[in-house]
Amino acid sequence: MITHNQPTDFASEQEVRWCPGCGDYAILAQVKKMLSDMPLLREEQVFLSGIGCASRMPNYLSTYGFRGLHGGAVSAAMGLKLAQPNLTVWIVLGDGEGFGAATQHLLHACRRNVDVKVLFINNEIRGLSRGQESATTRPGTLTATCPEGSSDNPWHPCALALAAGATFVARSLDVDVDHLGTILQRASAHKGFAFVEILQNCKVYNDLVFDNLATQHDRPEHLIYLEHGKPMVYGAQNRQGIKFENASVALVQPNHAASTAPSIHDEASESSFAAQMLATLENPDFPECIGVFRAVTRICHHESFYRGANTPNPETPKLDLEGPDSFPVE
Amino acid sequence: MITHNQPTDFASEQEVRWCPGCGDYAILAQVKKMLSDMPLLREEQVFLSGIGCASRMPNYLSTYGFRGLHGGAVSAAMGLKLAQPNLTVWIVLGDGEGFGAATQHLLHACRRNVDVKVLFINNEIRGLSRGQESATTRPGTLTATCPEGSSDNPWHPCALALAAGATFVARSLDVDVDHLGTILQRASAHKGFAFVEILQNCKVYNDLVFDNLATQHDRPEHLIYLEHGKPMVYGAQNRQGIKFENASVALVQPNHAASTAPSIHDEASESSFAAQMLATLENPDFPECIGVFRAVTRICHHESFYRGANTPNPETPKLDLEGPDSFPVE
Amino acid sequence: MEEKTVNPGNPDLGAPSLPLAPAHAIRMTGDAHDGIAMLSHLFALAAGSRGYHLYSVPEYPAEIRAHANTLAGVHTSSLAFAPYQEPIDDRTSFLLAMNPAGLKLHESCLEKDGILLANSDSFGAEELACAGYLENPLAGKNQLFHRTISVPMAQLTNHAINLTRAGEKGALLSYREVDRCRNLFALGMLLWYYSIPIDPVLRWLKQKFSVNPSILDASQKAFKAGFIYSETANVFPQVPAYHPLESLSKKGRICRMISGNDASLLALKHVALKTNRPVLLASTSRPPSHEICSLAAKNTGDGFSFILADDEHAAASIAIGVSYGGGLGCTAVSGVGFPHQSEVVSLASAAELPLLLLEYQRAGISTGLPQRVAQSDLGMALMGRNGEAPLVVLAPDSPSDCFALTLLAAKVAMRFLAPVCILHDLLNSRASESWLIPEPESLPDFEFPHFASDSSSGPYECDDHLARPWITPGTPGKEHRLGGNERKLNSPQVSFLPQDHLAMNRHRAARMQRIAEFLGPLPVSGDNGAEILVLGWGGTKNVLEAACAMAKKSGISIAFAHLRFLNPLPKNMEMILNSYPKVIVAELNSGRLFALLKEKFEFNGISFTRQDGLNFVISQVEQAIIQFARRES
Amino acid sequence: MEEKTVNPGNPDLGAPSLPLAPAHAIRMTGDAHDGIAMLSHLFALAAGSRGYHLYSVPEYPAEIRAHANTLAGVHTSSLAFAPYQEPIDDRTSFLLAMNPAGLKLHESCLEKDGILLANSDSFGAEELACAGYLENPLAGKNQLFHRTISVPMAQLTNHAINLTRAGEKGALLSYREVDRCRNLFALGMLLWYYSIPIDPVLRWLKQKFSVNPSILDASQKAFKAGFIYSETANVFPQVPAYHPLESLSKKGRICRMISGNDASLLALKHVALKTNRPVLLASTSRPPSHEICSLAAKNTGDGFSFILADDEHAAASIAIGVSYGGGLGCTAVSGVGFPHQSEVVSLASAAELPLLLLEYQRAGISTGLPQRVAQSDLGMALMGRNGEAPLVVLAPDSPSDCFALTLLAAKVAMRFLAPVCILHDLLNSRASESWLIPEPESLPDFEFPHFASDSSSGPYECDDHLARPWITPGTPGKEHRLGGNERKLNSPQVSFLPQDHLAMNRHRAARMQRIAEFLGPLPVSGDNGAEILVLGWGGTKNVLEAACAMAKKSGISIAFAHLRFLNPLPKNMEMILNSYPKVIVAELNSGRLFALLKEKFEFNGISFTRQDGLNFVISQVEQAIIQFARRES
Ligand SMILES: Cc1ncc(C[n+]2csc(CCOP(=O)(O)OP(=O)(O)O)c2C)c(N)n1
Ligand SMILES: Cc1ncc(C[n+]2csc(CCOP(=O)(O)OP(=O)(O)O)c2C)c(N)n1
Ligand code: SF4
Ligand code: SF4
Ligand SMILES: [Mg+2]
Ligand SMILES: [Mg+2]
Repeated sequence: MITHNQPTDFASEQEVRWCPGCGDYAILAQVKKMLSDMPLLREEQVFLSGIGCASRMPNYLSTYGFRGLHGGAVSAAMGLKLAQPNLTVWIVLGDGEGFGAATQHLLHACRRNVDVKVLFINNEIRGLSRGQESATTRPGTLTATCPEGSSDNPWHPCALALAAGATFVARSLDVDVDHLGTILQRASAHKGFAFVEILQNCKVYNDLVFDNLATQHDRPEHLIYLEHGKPMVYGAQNRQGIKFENASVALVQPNHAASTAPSIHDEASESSFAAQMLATLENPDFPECIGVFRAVTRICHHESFYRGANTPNPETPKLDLEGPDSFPVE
Repeated sequence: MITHNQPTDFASEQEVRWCPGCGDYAILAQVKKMLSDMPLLREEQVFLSGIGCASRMPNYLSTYGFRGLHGGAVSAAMGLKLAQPNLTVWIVLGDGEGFGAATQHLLHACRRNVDVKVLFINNEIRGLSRGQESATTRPGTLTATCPEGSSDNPWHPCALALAAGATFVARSLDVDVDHLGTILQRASAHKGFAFVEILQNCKVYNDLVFDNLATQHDRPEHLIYLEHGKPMVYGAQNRQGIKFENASVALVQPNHAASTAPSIHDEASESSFAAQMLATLENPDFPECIGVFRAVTRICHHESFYRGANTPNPETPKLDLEGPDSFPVE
Repeated sequence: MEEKTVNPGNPDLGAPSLPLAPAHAIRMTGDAHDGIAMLSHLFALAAGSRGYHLYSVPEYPAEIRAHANTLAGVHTSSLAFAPYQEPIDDRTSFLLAMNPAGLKLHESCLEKDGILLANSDSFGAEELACAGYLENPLAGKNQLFHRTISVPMAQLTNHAINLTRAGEKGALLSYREVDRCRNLFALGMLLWYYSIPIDPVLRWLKQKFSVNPSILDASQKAFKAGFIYSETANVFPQVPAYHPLESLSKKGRICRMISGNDASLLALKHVALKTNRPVLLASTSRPPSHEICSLAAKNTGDGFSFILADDEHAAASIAIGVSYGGGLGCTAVSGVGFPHQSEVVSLASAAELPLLLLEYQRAGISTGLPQRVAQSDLGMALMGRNGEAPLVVLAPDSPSDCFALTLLAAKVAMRFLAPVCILHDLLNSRASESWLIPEPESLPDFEFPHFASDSSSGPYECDDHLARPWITPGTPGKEHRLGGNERKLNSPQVSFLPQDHLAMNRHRAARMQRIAEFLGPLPVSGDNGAEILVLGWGGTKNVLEAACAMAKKSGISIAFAHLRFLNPLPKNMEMILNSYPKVIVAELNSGRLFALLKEKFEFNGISFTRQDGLNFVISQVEQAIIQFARRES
Repeated sequence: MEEKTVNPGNPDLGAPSLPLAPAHAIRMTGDAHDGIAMLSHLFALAAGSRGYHLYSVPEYPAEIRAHANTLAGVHTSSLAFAPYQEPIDDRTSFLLAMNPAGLKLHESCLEKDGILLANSDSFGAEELACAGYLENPLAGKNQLFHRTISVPMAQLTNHAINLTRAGEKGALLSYREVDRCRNLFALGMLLWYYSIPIDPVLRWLKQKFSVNPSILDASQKAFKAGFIYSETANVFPQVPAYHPLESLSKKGRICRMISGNDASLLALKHVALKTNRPVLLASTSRPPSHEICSLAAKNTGDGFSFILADDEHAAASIAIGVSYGGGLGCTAVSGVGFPHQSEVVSLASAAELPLLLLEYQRAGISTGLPQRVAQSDLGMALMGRNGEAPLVVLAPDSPSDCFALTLLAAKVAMRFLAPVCILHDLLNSRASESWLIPEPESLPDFEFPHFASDSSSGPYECDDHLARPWITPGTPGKEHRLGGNERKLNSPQVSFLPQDHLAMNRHRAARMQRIAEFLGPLPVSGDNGAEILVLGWGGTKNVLEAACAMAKKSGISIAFAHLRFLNPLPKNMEMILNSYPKVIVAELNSGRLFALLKEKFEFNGISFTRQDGLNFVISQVEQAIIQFARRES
């Protein structure tokens, strides 16, 4: 058994082809690092994807890879997992694809807790098809198909995945490489449906949309790093915090009063509502969250599926062609 | 202008064909009653549907009706609304269809606040195709395609519609005719995407699943009638109540202490999380809610769509065939 | 109640080699509670043991639970049976009507001098009105058929069971339970009429109701009462003329009535067992494919499983995921759902993965007529993809052929790593026929060299079958990337170069030729040097065969061939078409096979079609053959 | 800088009736920043004013933003031009290479004695290496073409603009801005060589850069410098031979270079204006349909609108909703997306609603080769539905025909309330050609009797065109229910009866015949009583036409026809096929049209195809014609 513990062990022979400056390079690097850090066996990792810029990633990894249809990877992964429950199955999904042709497949997979890890690469635009809005594009964005500015209400991917039943949901950033590395490791270790939204900069069609979180000097004022069991604070000297109040979230300036105590983040909570609320917080009114929103364990799809009559018969079985109603010809 | 103010004015010539005892009969009656009570103009009401038992409803109404593809009604309705923004557009959708082939269309329509009214007839089974599980079927249900009992995690339709962005979301019961009537009137008056889940009894394939809420003598112990601005209490003498606590819901026995005061239902809340929490409450641990979970106003899809360059030109416009780069042949 | 007198045809009394009746068709019809399906099944069981080859087609109501005695609630079974090796006859010479609505729907199909056997107890005023009869059609001036036999079956059944009148005190079984035995009374009458031994039925009842002695007793009583009543009351004006038994070569073999869906399922299970690879059927349940879905769900295990998908694209995608994982991914689909899977078929073709599509044709466009027969999706199967993505298309010729053909399809899919579509119609999937169960040793193996994971060739390096090694994820040291992009021949490297695309197009076309060789030639039966060839495909085989037999009697020399492989066509197709001066291509659509043949070959032929959602009628095909044979051309 | 000396071909100096050059093809290629598209556009503008008919096909890189000077980043435009009414020539006799990568990709297409004009400033060691050249191909022993003209365009442009060397102090424009004028320098050279007046370009620049005088000045300087440089430096070994101008009948008419996508869009906008009904295009943006989508989005208004749908099924469903609402619902789709809309097409057919599908064919199966040319979806368009759901299939024969054909398609869809598919290929959608703008009065009206909402007939009672009245929701007193179920003829009543289904099948088939009448016969050009007919469809028309003209020179008498209507076929199709002893059917697929014709008609023909994702080459078609003509048969 050969182990591969260098990121380069996970590079395929193919030349990497994204635009200069694309955030996908950083993500690919962290994926390779995660694979080698764990370390994982090359032959047991399978990366599936469809069509899109991000979806090229499987081509660049020396694991097993399958680049099928735009929108088809999630269901194919579900089938693969039923055929070979021991493999670790990854899906790379752009926002355009994930919340376009794959919406249905994706949300049902959340519901069923299919044991796959989805890297949802969100650049809030359809890149490869040359810059159309997706269901995550923020209002007012000028796109190839919305030259007067997109007007639809976007989704928060993590919140919707949570609402649909995902058992592991996290968010990270292309350029925040250490954080991203950790989150990928967490996802890889999760048993069940893992959904990782990675905010990724599309240099060409949607440059700098995440700049407040990614590179601006005052980024600590804009985002919370979620940590399980820790109070949710942020900003210089952690002077700011957030707190659940009834069915919503409030900003607090923590001092010693109980009423201003920030809430403690609980990624293992039975209910997913706290996580959903965190996943929808948005600048400028609120900080945005990165980290693990939720990580709970529930029976996986392939397990419950095979718990019924589907288990292979341990003895050498024989096919009963006759059935109960056969008869000899007299 | 003829007005039609008798339910029978809204009956088509077609013979109604559901199984004896099917909950759809009661729903149809309330739909006709609502149409005549408002009263609404027959020619301005359009009912669209796909294929399923409930989806036969448009055939039985004397309004305009379009029974198209399994899964296709939501998008067709969106197109219709763009073509004729003044019509009132209704969609009848079974759970099998709505959370099967139509999942994607439906959730994006929530997101876009398409101005249509969806009657989501939930019998937690696929009826017309003879009894397969749907995404609302509760675990353990024996179905034609899950003879050993369904094992997937079901969705709560109202909660998912809310998570996806629906602006009006309500739930009612086939047999609770007065309540159903009121809810239908509210939906018809809502401007924007209205989602009404109607719990419906399928006599043949899923009999009595809603019996605790529908007909059992102790049904008041099992359900809350939500009313805007009123405390959320239920049971004999309203002795029980519920209350939002942090990011979840707790049972309370209201007395005079502030800490046991039930929360006040606010259907107009900006955030949809309270509504989502209510929509996921389930017997036996909690009461189940019927009524309006949420009713807020937001610009509708056809309005924002036509706010851009799409508005018809008021003057008689002329097509410019020449474009900027034409030239005379010299 | 003792059996004292029996008619000479009663095989119980030592006349085992008595000749069989000639080919017959009977139809049984009634309301939901009349138990038509069970009646038909038991008749087939008994007749099958006697040496008949049976072919039965059920018709269900479109309504799930229609109101009692309405036209919308009629259940029917049509049973054609003939001695083995003999052509069937589809003229209904016997109609059993358990209620007026059933009679109303089927009165037009009974031959003028056929026998109508009716349960007169359900021909009351209310039931008649429900069915739309103003007058009683069984008797009086409105009597429909001169050979009508009215029997108060409800009363007689009750009498037989309870030795009393219905509702009277002392009844041993409730009215409702008694009611459910009426079909057995009718069965007894039918078996008497056709001189079919009753033992198989008695055995079946004993097994079925062993846990419930009172029901067992009642059933037996009702059944025997029907049999005896026929004799004692001398109800039938005459019994059928028997003709000498030509062949009972099947004697002693084990037989069962099998539907096409049952047969398909058995085949899939066999593949799972033999290959030791997972076989998974992923599907929505769009009628008529919902039947195989329910059946599959009930029969999972031993490596075979079923999953209900949320839509057709998901279903096919799950299936291809299974195949990518080294199993056989299957999907069942019908009509309008088929094109949604086209994209996945193309992917299977591009990535070279096995995929098995069980397609169930329905009549009509859009929602159409899901309960009606048609061969409506051949065009879609042949052409319905972007670019030149080939799909192997096979069609079973009968219910039992669903077994053999599905095995073959799985073999092609796995041997060539290619998508394969089986085109079903209701005549081969929903219908049942007597099936001589094959010897286990005769079943094909599934071991191919390219399954070996230790081959040194790359993932796309083809063997002599033009099939690549089937290296599946999990195999150490063989990691590679597959997908839907065009690529270099024999390599996984993506390429958009014209010459590579051309090479791949040619490669895929060449593989289809290998598959044609693998599948073998089309056999032709009938006269050597015949003047006319009748060619069909799908579930119409028994009807076409019978029509040929009939037409032969008019002195026409006929050859008959029935295509089970539609793409690639058999290598001898052209040779066959050119061997006959005239060719008649019969199919239940607007003439798709005919068009396919015309497009490829030159021959002198006509297209004979039916497009109303019903099966061919033997005599009509016969007439068409005769006319065409006599036409100068 | 003054224009003192000009060559005799300079049309600025009073030789307006000078003859035109014969048919030519030139190719311009370079890196992203070389502005190839603008260069090609302006060349066409100028040449078009001069009286040439131009035809240009762009080639974009597959990468969105490739690294500089790589093969993956090459932009190219191929321009064929000929005097009006004359066939084009596709042999590249002039190649402009702005960088080595462009040359590398296109060196094989330049005729041996063609002219290579290269910007030598970008042939440095690094750029050469990037392109994979080991040695400089412009000069020395590795020189590729003997007629190579190396011009340091960057330096000369800089000099012309800044009167100084790049980077030196005193530069008026930045290096980057100067760089972007290089293409104008090259344009000046090209115009000089082809004796094309420069005024149209100067006018265009003035208009374009009016807000930015320094850029305007620089552009003009660069452009003129190229023109003058050609003359003064005497760079071209010889200028093309002119031949007498046969027809300038188009003189004075307004013309523009129009792409097929532009033309389609104009047509849709015209429909919205004329009908006063909403016209909406709903689509995902799967290449190559993404181009019409972006274009449509930029040009909404006056009743025309565009919406980006979440998937293809949604797109088509939105469109049918629009049609149900009384508008014209359109959807654009390509390749693998097409079958996903099949179900909606069937619904439109069953419910009788207009639906317009703009289908953009791509080469290959599955993801395939979205950037390559193919006529790959004809089979899908003709057959890709369940049952017998007819779809009208039309194909434009050139970029400008997209205008006329789209109008016609909309007319058929709305007149007959039927789904209509327009099959585009990249040769008619992405390519551009000179278009003589039609007189507004010549454009068709859209007023039909069945639009009237006051007709007394029911929603499915057909008129003489077999079209039902188009009653739309909102009309008082006309409420009715439509849908995808089978029904009684002339009535909305759902029916599953065989006879009704048959009647509806016949009705739909009969309507296709009416549509064939409406569309009219296929015109044939060329020799009366010719020995061979060349038949094509789609965007290959100009190439096939040219090939016919060439073959004629070998003494073969040829007729030529190009199908724009593929389903229903023109009524005179059979007559035409039977009028010629030999027929050659040319198409960019495996021979689908040929198969369609063979299936329907008897004729003596061959199929001539190309399947590698490229267009036909004139000389190859010519050879095929000659060979077939000479073959005994
Ligand atoms: C069903 C389908 N629809 C559309 C396309 C065209 N297409 C290819 S990539 C793409 C956009 C992908 O966007 P996203 O998923 O956001 O990925 P990104 O390129 O931004 O990484 C689209 C629309 C397709 N190939 N298939
Ligand atoms: C795309 C597609 N999938 C499946 C079907 C078959 N089908 C018809 S009705 C139905 C189930 C409908 O269930 P539901 O929406 O819950 O409605 P109900 O009958 O329960 O009212 C199905 C699966 C179809 N017609 N089209
Ligand atoms: S288009 Fe955007 S997402 Fe795609 S490779 Fe370029 S920068 Fe990256
Ligand atoms: S199957 Fe169920 S939902 Fe359908 S009509 Fe019958 S009772 Fe109603
Ligand atoms: Mg994206
Ligand atoms: Mg249901």
